[in-house]
Amino acid sequence: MIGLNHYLILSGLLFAIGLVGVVRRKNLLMLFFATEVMLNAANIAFAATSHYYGDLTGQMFAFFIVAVAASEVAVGLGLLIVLYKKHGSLDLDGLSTMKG
Amino acid sequence: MEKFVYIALFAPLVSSLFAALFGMSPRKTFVGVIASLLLATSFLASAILAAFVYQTGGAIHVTMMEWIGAGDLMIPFGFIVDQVSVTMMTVVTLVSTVVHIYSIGYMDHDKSFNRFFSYLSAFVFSMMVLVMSDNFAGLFIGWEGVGVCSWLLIGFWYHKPDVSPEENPSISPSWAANEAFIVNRIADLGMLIGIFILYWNTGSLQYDVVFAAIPHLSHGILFAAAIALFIGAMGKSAQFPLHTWLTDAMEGPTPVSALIHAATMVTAGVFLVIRANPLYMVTPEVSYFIASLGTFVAFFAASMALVNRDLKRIIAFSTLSQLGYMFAAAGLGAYWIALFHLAAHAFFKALLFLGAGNVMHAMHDELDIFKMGGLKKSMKWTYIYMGVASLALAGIPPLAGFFSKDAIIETAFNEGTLILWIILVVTAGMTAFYSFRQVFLTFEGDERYKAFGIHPHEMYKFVLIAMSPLAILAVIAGFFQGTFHTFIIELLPNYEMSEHTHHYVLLLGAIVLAFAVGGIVLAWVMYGKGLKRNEKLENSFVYKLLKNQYYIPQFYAEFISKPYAMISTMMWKSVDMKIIDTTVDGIANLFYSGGDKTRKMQTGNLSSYLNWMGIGLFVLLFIAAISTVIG
Amino acid sequence: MDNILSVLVFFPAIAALLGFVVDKKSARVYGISVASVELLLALWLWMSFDSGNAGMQFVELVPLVPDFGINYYLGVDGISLFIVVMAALMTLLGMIGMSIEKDIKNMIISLLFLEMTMIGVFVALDAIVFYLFWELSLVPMLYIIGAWGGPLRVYASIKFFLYTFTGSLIMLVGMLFMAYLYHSISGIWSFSITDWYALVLPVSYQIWLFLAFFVGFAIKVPMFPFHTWLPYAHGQAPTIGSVILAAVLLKMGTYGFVRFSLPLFPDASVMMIMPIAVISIIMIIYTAMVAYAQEDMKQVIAYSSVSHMGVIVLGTFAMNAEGISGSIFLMLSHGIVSGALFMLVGVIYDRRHTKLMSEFGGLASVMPKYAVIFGIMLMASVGLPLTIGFVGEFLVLLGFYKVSMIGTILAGTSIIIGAIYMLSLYKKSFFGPLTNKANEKLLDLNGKELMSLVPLVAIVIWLGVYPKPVLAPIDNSVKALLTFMEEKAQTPEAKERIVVSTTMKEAR
Amino acid sequence: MLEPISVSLASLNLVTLSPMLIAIAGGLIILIIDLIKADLHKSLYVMLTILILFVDFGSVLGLNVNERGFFDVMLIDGIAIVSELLILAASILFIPLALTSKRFHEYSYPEFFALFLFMIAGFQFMVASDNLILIFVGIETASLSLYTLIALHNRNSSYEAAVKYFTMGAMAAGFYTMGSAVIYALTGSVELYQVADVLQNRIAEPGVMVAILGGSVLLIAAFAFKLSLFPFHTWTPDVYEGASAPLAGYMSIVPKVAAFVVAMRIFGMYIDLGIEWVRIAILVLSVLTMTLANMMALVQEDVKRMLAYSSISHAGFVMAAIALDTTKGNTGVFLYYALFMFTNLGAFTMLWISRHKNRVHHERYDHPYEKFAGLVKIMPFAAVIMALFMLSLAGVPPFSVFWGKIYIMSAAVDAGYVWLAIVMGLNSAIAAYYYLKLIVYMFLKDPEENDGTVTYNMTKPLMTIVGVAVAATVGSVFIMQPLISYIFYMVSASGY
Amino acid sequence: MYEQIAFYLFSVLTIGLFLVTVLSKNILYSMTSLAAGMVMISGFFFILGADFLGVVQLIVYVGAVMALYAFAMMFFDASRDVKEKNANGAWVFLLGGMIALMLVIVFSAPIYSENIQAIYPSIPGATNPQSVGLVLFTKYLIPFEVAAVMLLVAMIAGIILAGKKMDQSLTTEDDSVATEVISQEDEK
Repeated sequence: MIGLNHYLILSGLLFAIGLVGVVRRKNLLMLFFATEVMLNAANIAFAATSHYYGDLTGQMFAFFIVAVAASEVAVGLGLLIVLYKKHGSLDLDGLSTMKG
Repeated sequence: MEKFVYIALFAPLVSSLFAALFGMSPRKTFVGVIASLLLATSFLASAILAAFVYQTGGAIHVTMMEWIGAGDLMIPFGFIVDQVSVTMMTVVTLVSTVVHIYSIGYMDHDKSFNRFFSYLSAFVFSMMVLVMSDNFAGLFIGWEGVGVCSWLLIGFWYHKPDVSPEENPSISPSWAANEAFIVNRIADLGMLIGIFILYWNTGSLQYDVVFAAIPHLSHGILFAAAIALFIGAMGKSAQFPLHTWLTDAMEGPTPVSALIHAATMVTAGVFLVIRANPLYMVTPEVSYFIASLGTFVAFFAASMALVNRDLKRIIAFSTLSQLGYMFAAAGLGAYWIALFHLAAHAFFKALLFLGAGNVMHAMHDELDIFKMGGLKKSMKWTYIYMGVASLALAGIPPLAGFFSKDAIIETAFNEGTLILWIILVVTAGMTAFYSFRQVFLTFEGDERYKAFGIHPHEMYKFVLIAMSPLAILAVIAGFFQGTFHTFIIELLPNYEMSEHTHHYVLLLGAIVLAFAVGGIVLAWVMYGKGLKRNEKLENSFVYKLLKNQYYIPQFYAEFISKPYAMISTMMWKSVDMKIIDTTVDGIANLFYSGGDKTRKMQTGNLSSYLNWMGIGLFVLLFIAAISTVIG
Repeated sequence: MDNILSVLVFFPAIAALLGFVVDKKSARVYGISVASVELLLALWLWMSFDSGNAGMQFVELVPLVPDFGINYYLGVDGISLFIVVMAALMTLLGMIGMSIEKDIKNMIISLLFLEMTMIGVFVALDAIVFYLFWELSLVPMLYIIGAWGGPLRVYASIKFFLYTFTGSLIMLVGMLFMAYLYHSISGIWSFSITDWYALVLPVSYQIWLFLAFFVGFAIKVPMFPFHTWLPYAHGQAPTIGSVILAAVLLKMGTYGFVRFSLPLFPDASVMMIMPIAVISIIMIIYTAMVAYAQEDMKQVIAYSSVSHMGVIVLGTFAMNAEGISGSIFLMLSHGIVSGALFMLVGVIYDRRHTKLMSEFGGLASVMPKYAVIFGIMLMASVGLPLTIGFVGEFLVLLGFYKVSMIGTILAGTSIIIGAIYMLSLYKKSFFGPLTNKANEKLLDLNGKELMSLVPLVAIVIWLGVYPKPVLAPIDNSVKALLTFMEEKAQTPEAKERIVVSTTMKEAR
Repeated sequence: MLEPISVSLASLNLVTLSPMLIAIAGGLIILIIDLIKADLHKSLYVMLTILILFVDFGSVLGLNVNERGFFDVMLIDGIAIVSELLILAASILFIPLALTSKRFHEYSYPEFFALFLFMIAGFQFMVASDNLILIFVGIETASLSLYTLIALHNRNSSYEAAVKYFTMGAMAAGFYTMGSAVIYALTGSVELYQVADVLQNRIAEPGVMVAILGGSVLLIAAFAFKLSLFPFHTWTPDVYEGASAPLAGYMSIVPKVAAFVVAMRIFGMYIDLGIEWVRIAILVLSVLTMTLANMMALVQEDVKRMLAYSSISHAGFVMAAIALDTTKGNTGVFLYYALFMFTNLGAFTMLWISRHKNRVHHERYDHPYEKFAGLVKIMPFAAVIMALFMLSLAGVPPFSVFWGKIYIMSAAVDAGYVWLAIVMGLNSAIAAYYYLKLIVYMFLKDPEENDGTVTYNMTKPLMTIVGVAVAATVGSVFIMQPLISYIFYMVSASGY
Repeated sequence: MYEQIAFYLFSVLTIGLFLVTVLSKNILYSMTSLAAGMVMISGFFFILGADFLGVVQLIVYVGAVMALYAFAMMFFDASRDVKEKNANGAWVFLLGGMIALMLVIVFSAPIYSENIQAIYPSIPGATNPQSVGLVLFTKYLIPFEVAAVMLLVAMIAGIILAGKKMDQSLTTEDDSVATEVISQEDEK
């Protein structure tokens, strides 16, 4: 039988994948993809828990996470656009004028 | 009578303050005159007090006001005029008065004439406080006061530069002044400790209370107190090993040497032992130590005087030596004899110094007796004064020194301390020798000074007249021995020679006299006809040893002064700046450089920031996992 | 006037605020007037002080933060009274003698603020108020050292600030813990020292608390080995800064010992006698030797301050009225003498812009008045009887003798080595021939300088000859303090060590 | 089929929503005004915002303590009220900084003010709930607004700041959701009071602890980001540097207060459950944060960046109080921020006043230390005021931060963490150095050859704000008693 | 059995697709695989009976978000391979692997408990969207509304940030006019 733990472990693995992406990516757009992965990993955990407990709260949370993800994309892309206009690139290595 | 006490005490202070008013103005003779008059007033008051005490046999005890009161301690400004203090007062004021008058002449050409009188009178005031105080703290006031005045006066010609010790063993007046002050401070610490011991065991510092409590104290405490106080006395009276400052103190003007470093201040130590006689009576081992040390110093100093060429230093050594005699007497319990010698010595030694001052004045401050000779022609009176003083010093009857010194030597015999007696007798011979070596080299023989183009002249008349009381006293003081004896033993314990000694008294006297005369004769033989230098003798080890004062000043310089300076510098440069301060700054720099290092994590690169977050998460998760496994 | 303490504390502060308005050229006169009024107020306080009363007088208590036990609580007793007077006096004299022309207005304002904090520290009876003034005093001093100091002034001022600040933060933790203990025992929050006095603490707590307070005080004093900020601070500070620093600010530390450590932790204090005595003795001898090695006149006096502060600390821990009264008196005398000495060094620095002794020599012939006053202060510094320096030093050593004879002998060497460095300073600078051409034309003290120095000379002699008006109220309060400590002490050792004077015993 | 559900309006307790609704409505009003008439001056919007915030403030004051509303999603307890008041007060004080004499890009957008109000609403939701969902949505609303506000400053460094903040925020959001997922999986609930009940029962179950701690770690990481605890703090200096001074100052107070309330709710729950690990972890993080941030602040060359590090350090300081989990500690959190607010307001306002449009003194920094060199000679009053704020930040009595410091240190001592109090004290000493550095520049150095350096942006409103800050900083001792008693009452009423 | 097959199938696919998202050098591949992964995740939602959520996932992610990304990609002209300088690639994978390991440990704990009562259970007889709707519009109405505000914020943010006005900084423009206005106000 597939238990809750299966789903949670899957969720954990996806989260780690997302994390690797976030940590590794230098292109900001692709970095944002990775954050989506992380949020979706949590979604799976919520949906699974919701299923196993027969409780709807998890689905609610997942629902809001989707909403948040969508909003973040909007703002994030807005930021990327201004940035791109100024820098002409999305490489985050270029974003290191402030340090120390 | 109280008002005489205050007059005697404060007249010198008034004199000092008066002179101080003109301290920065050019020389004004009236300053010296008024100071001398005030001193004379003080002397008169002291004399009146002496007469009063002599007649009534009682003491005058006044308490002026409270000084320090803290906890259970209560120190007043209290003064007591009893047999001992009145003797001291009279001697001090008399010699002071003479020296003041003398100074008017001696300091004639000095531009700091007024300042000199201010210091000199201040010294007399301090000395009066010292002798008159009715408690140890008051004694200490005077004790330190005379120390400061001595510092001021030794360093009076502060503008002289430092020279090498080969050129002048005292280096410079200011150096000598500092040396005197610091060496005295070492002894003062001992004295302070003694005071503390007495306070914590008797609850008071008043002489009467303390002495009354002595029978109730354990021997150990008394022993410690006696030793501690004697250490104080050693400093002021320049006993070995704290003696080096006294000869260096000769850098001061000669009247100063006469007053402070011969007649009065240096005898303070003896005075202290006499004052604290109830304490020393019950600590015989300390007393014996005092006597032995005194005897040793008498000999030790006399030996150094034998070869010295410096007019004043010879007298200084002789002072040291005579102080040794006094301590020997006091240590042996003959307090009144010690006091008697103290007084007699004050007269003839002051006279001797003042005479030396005349010579210096005539010789334009030349002190080397090898460069003098034949001065008797131009300085007849001085020759007479110095001759008389030297005779007294050598103990030739019927002069004062004979009576007092002979009594001391007799005491040594009487106590059965034969070794001390022998040394003292030998020393008496040496004393006679070096005194007359000096006198002959100065006044007899060929006129060596001519080679240096000096034209000596006699001192002013009034100065010579002013010196006469001392000369007279040097001659006649001895005759008052009996009177003094009856007067003083009202207060001090009596000391009589035993029958046994009485038996030999003439023999003993004769031996001493023989030594003294022998010394004089030897001096005449060697130096009466002029200076004959003996190369062989001068190159011998003993001669050099004596000439270099047993190398003690060099020893102090090499093993105390220099290491002290070196360690001080090391402590500053290595310990304070390097170790302690560097540690402090190091801690601060640790944070600062830590900041420099940690700021590197702030690369400005978003990727590394995200890395840090990942690492943070991992570490926290890892620790959480580990701690669940453990816990 | 029951609220004279508040007036004393805030008068200079308000005057400082108003001082911003005063024109630059008139600033000095303004400052001197304010300081004079402040001194008069302080003298009035002294006059209206009841010497017979050993307890706190002119007490003012206004709750500030009742929920946290912080009150505006002032009071003065014999121990603090004279330090307050001295603070007012030294500020005034320092201002009179000041030769600074640059930014004089800022200087005056800083000084007035400093005066507020100094007086505040000594009259505060609430730990937080005490701490407040304690910390606040650093700020104007930082500015004074940093703005008018020598070449290393910034380093010196920051070092001064940070060092003291660090120590006092540890002390603050101690205070908070004390308040916590008070709260857990009584259920009330209170930071008032008099409340804390009532608290009998277990010995183990006492030791830790003692140490916490010790860090704060020891750095301020400054005790060996925390002293290295002081030579820098003095070396770089302008004359006025050194005067105030030496005369008053250092006394905060030793005052803290008397006000806090002894009565709050009697058992711990007794247990700590020996360690502190060892530190003090090291401090006395070591810094005196270091002082001898100095080449700069001011550094000699700076290190000598440390050495003298060692004597003061030693006296505080003598645990008898003689020692403690002596140490408080020595605080006053050291304040006056070292203040005067710093002023004197300032005088020559103004003329020659150097403090190196090798530059001088023979000054006594060109500047006789200067030499005389310097000499008097020197003698007071080495503790000559009939000067102010002797009374305190004598009493301290006398008091400490009761604790340890060896210790007293070692500490007593201060009278020897003190004489060594002071006399060698005097010899190097004032004696000898006038070799340096630059010194030949030096002017003697001018009227301004005399006006600031002569009163100090007068005090040095007056209190040396007749210390009673000052010593008696101090002694009175100290005796009460000791009696209180003895009653509060728990360990038999402490009961034995703390000496209650016979008058107090009879009163009981 | 489904039955219709009838809910009585009274049971919803809609009044609990009023503060947020006011802010949201205010934001909408501003948007509408902009639609109706363009090109209105920013001062109108500033004043409107202030008025709306005042109304909001009033409505918060009118709330009753310990009420729940709207199916228990809303939780108006003492700390919610106190923190909302703090948030609103800080907002009211910071928004007038828009009224500079020079024009700055962001204030030309009416949307700026709308977003500002939405952000406040977001923070208010965040603090007024113990439902992880609402907290999450509140956080994101506020954060998204904040990112935009930062970027609106419109220069390269502010984009960089916004992007950095945004990206790391997204990652932190991932942590938060994952942490919530763990909690949900463990307890079947996302409401903290139910979570606490269930965890209480499950805590003894074998093997479950690793999950509990794992969940707590994810949440700690998420809030460590918000509160800028080491090593999640890296965004802070860059964002402060990139953002305008008013916003940087604002960020050092308001988001922190909101996050502290949530942290107090979540971690307080863990600690109350007896999970000491969480307490230790937080303590270690906060000590590291204090110390390392202080050390890094020592070596900064720019005052604003230094203040950024200093605010990290202050946050670490306060976080330690949360770990104590005592009423006094929690009171201390609010007290500290209430007092810190004024000082920081003043300090950042002074920076803002001295802000040039272009970087005059340094190619990278707006406020290098050199800019303030010799300020006392040019403008003694400004120098004294700035010094006052620096001293306050350093914890010199009697200025405001000192009182917060001793209160928290006292709380640490009371809770038996004397070592913590000592660490706090020593850190204050380290911190004093970099605050002093500015004082040293202002008072002890000679001015550079640049005239008009300091009052570039000065206007009366800004002076007023500075005046308020000075008054509150200096006179803080007189407001201590009401503050302490009010906050203590509120905190203990909510059971923290 | 059926469920198991579905779970493992979807798991492998999701993990694979997301790995491509994270590792691919081509932004297009990356985005496409992300979209596909989202579809797979909605598959999970359907398996788990969260039909509504599954649909939302499809609409929002695959529909809206991906469209946004696609537009953005066009804007950024990112069809070519992205050059990324990964200096410490191994370290990243190590870190990711360790975190994965830790999370696996955490999630392997016996998290599921029989005792937990569902607080908002599905209503018997109602479909999933109906149940969801019921909870969403009662209990979670407030978050829902806040989410609306959030979306509004996001919209405004997106509009202003991408707007033309951001191209030119008003700050650096000459602002003598603005200065005048303010100074007049101040004088009043």
